[in-house]
Amino acid sequence: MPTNVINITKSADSSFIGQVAKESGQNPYLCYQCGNCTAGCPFTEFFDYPVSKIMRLLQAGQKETILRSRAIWLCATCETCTTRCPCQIDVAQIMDTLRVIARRENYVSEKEIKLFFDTFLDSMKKHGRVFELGVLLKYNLRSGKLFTDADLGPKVLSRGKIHLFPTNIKGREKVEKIFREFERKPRNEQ
Amino acid sequence: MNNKRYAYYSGCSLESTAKEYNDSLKEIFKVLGVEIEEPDDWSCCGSTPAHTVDPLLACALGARNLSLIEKMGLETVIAPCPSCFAVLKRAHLKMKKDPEMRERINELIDEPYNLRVSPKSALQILYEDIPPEKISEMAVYEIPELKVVPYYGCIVTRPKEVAEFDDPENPISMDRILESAGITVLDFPFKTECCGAAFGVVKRDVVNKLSSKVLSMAKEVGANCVAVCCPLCQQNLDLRQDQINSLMKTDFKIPVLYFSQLLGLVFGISPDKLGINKLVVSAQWIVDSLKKAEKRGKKIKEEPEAEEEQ
Amino acid sequence: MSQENKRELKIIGFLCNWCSYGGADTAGVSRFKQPTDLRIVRVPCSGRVDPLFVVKALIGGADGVLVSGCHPRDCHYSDGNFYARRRLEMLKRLLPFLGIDPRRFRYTWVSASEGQRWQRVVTEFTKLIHELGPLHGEKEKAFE
Amino acid sequence: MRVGVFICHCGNNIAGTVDVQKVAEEMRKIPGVAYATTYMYTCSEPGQNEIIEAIKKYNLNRVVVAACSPRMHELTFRKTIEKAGLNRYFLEMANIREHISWVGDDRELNTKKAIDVVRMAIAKVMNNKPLYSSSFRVNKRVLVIGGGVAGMQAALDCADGGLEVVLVEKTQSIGGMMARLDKTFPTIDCSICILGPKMVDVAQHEKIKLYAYSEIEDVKGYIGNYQVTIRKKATYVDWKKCTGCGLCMEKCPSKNAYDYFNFGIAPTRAISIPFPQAIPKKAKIDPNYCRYLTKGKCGVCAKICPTKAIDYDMKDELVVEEVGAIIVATGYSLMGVENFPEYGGGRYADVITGIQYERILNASGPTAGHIKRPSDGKEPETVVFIACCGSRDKSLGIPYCSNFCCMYIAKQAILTKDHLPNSQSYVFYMDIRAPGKGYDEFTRRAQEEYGVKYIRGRVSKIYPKGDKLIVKGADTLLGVQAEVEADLVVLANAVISNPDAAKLAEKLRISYDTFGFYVESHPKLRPVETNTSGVFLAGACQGPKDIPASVSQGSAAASKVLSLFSKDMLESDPQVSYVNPNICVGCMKCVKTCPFGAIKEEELRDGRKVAKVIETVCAGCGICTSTCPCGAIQLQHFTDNQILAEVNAFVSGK
Repeated sequence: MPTNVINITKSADSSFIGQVAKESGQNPYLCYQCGNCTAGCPFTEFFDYPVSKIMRLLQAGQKETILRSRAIWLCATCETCTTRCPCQIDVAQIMDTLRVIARRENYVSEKEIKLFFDTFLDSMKKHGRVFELGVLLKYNLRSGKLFTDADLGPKVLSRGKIHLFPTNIKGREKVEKIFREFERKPRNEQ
Repeated sequence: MNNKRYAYYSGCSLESTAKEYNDSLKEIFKVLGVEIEEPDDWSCCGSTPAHTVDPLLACALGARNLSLIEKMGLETVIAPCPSCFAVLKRAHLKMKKDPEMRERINELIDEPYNLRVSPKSALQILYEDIPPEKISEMAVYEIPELKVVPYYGCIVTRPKEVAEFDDPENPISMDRILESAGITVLDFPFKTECCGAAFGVVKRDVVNKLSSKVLSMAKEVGANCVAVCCPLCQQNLDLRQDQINSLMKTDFKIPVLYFSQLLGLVFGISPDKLGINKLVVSAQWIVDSLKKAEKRGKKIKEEPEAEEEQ
Repeated sequence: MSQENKRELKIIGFLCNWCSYGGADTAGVSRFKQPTDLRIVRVPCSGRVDPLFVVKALIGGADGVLVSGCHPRDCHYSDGNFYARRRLEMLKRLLPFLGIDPRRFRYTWVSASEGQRWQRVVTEFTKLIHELGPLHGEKEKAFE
Repeated sequence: MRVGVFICHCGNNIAGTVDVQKVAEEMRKIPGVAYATTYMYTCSEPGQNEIIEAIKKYNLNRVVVAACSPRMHELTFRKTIEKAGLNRYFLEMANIREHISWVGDDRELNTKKAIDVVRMAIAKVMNNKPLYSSSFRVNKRVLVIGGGVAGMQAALDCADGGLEVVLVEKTQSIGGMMARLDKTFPTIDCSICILGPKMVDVAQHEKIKLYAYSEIEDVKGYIGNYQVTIRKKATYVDWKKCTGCGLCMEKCPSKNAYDYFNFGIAPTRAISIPFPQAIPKKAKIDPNYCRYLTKGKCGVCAKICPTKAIDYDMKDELVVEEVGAIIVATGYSLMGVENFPEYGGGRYADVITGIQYERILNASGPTAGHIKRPSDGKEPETVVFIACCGSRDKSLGIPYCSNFCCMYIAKQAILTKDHLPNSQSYVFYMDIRAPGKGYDEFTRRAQEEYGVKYIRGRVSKIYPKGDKLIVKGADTLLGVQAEVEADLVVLANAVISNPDAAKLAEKLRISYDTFGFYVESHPKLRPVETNTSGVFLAGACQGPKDIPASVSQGSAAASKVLSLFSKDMLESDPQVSYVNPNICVGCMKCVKTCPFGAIKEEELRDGRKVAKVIETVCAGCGICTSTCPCGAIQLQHFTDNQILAEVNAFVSGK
């Protein structure tokens, strides 16, 4: 939480509010801060800003604070907030949009989550489908946390729950083509 | 109804970590006469990661598969994995709502998608297309000791604009399906609480903590088994149950089965075909306590004496 | 505003006193801006609107005619707007025989509280009439 | 023809975007216009005098005032020209404010539009004829629909004012919602103690005729002369014989009937008297639960009734009452818990609604005033109140505030502490809305003196854990989740209109809003009148209201009726249809189409049959006029000529 004074007039970024509204198709001004999203959100206890505060920060145009927050990355899109919002705001959609913008503008406070997502997508780009073991190993390498979930290894392998080799689909270059369309967007960490 | 053919989009998880979901579903579909056909050369739906990069990308990845299915000439596709289901359904709805979006996406994918497919979850098919009598008729075994809590997870029924099925707050489809198979289902307040979803690898502690809430509530209401319909939920509750126990200092030993596995068991399908052995927390006792169901009639409890008649 | 958009067309509206006229007032009180082409005639009930008025207006020099009354079932005179609907439906089918594009005539329901709806109706209808252009000789249309 | 045109600046409201001088100039060019001027505020006294002077000075015989909407000031200016000796129907208004200056910014275009509109008004006024209203007798009886506190107040005030009152109550007893309440805010005085005497007054007043358990079937007629058909629903008990001894209720074996009075918090008997103070205190059988009426056997009540009042064969009965005015006071309903699945949607016995809690608190309620929770009869230690359940919730289609929940929650929390000193109450709220006299102080007392803990945030979910209910909400001021382990949860569920509100409105020909609440004719200046003269509103049927507001409206509506009835004769509006017998061919199409049956067939001396309008019945809609194939029947002041004159003035104008 910032303890310093927020100079609303100076720091309010109205173009940011507009951008989020446009990309998410939601009107942030509908929110009247009832707190239902925060109340229902399973991740509130792990967030740096609870969802309702994110909504408030959005109304106040506090771009920096929002895009630097960890909350937008920890949201798992469980849709509880969206389901219970009395103002019919698709809050999960807004969180998603904020994540997309943060990625695009190189604010990533939860590098590991992003890294995992990237690894996942790389795998499917490569094979057309996701090669779970590959994803796990590559993520461990990239993140330097070599033994993440190592304890699970035996469990899954002994039960033949996981393939040792990727399945490559015929149309994988088509899938790759889809990805290439989005490559143009900056994806590198700051 | 029975001779209706469905497309079947298994998705990546059901090919590996959730193999038992895949197998058991196909088994019970056989029994219930649900004919399925898998699209050739389907690709991954992109799941959560895709829409954190770009909603358009997520939509395109979904649309590619939808167009494959459309070519098969089948109007309904079963997507057992809620995550796949959500992606496919969202893609379908978005393209339906926004013709301009449809344009852009159809440019991206090889074959255009013309909105002729309706994606449904496995639950929805069993709940809406299969008469409950059919299910009870096929349930030739019973498991008296079994007390199940149905755990639906987040996105099978949420948000209701996308799922267009069951109640987002208190879904009952899985309850009813299992009940009609003569399985005892307990009222479960945490049917739709989140287990931590895709963060298993990255934020293990978060996921373990959230999943433990679900398990302890299951224990609270006196359940000895959790029924699920989502690979991620199953992973987080079953595969990670030891992690949970060591982190939260608990001693859960609750088998977490796919609802299709439970159905399979009472249908009398062999446990191996249902991949019971693939479960991390053993469900052997359930298998052992299977017994032939004599006259199911006894099960239907007769009207309680109206207390006014005293 | 350029001279071009200042060229107005002649649109006349028959509004029932209880609902639509009030709706137009509400729009005014709430300052919902509208195009200026429309001139309003107040009638007690949309049921008072004789199809003849519409025809005479269109033949006499109007480019569009709008009739607006209470919502069905909410008529101050219980079912006046049903009579209106029936008659005006017939009229719509009739206009082509007079060589008039039926889109130049429209009837709608706006309640006294629906200022916003009234703004929308006026704006859309005026836009439509401008798309269809003048029904009569050009000369009399141009804004002096 | 000497027309005077008076164009109002309305300060800057009109003159700001309309060149009023130019309009005046243009008008002077029109043949027949003898005088045209502008004035700062035409409706002001000097402004009106200006018109009177001008009429005399330039001996004008027609007047056009171009100003605001005629719905605003037509009557004002009609009176003005009358003062100057002109017939009031020689006035026309041109609406150049609401329809022009306020909705367009372009001065040039606005001015052009104003010129047209005033020209149209001039064209019409030149075709106006003098009209004279005839007068008719008023039936000085009033119908009050709804026996809640608003309706009772209206009925009593009218009756005390000497009027005969017909009071129709849908349920078995008068008293409405207030009769169910335990105490009332902010004074904590006993609800039934202050309402009971009023109910008795209603029962004993010789001028009030009460129809309980009855509904409005049909309404015919017009202000001053209504014929109202009332359906007396079958009670299966002859109320002339029933003494209200209650013996039947004790002996009735069917003990699981739904208790409407207690909102189902506890079951009642199939035959019952809703509450001790009920008026009339008569028993009624619920046919859905009565064994005799459902299964054909039993008949216990018939056997034990000392006065043999039971009548299983009773049928509904229709009666007609004639009245001159109607006061609608039908009150409100409450949103059902099934709309809150996240709060259990009715699956948890200990999640109840505010009105149900009132019954639990109430000494005459099912728990005799002891706070026991429904599930196991335990005394709750922790009680949670949740505000805005459904209210201000767009996702449930209720954007409005229910007006009095904040107050009754504070009251119930205070009473809980009084009943159970060891209890702790929590209130989840979004805003505390307590604008009334002594209201905010009251909500403060709840917190300062009674230690009620207010938590600012909504509740997302309620679920059972052991014999507790976990209330999972948020404290938005702290920005954290807030959980309370409750024994009892009370939902302040939204106030909604009655399910049959629209049906009644259509019978009365009054309008209702999208939520089913009745619409007053002016939100500020005519709050208890409707656009249908002779029909008035009181209480929550017009929108959520608390007791003081409802009572004031009851009195207000009554005073409206009393002043209406202060004259023996009413002036009829002369803007009615008139048949020219020389043109009428007697096809009688008009007779069929008239919604009011105001046209009858009449035989002339020469034996010709023609249509004739009953002036007092005609409501002036003009449907007949546009139906008549030969233009024989004309709605005066809106004749074909007058309307076409307006049309031509515009379309043929340059």
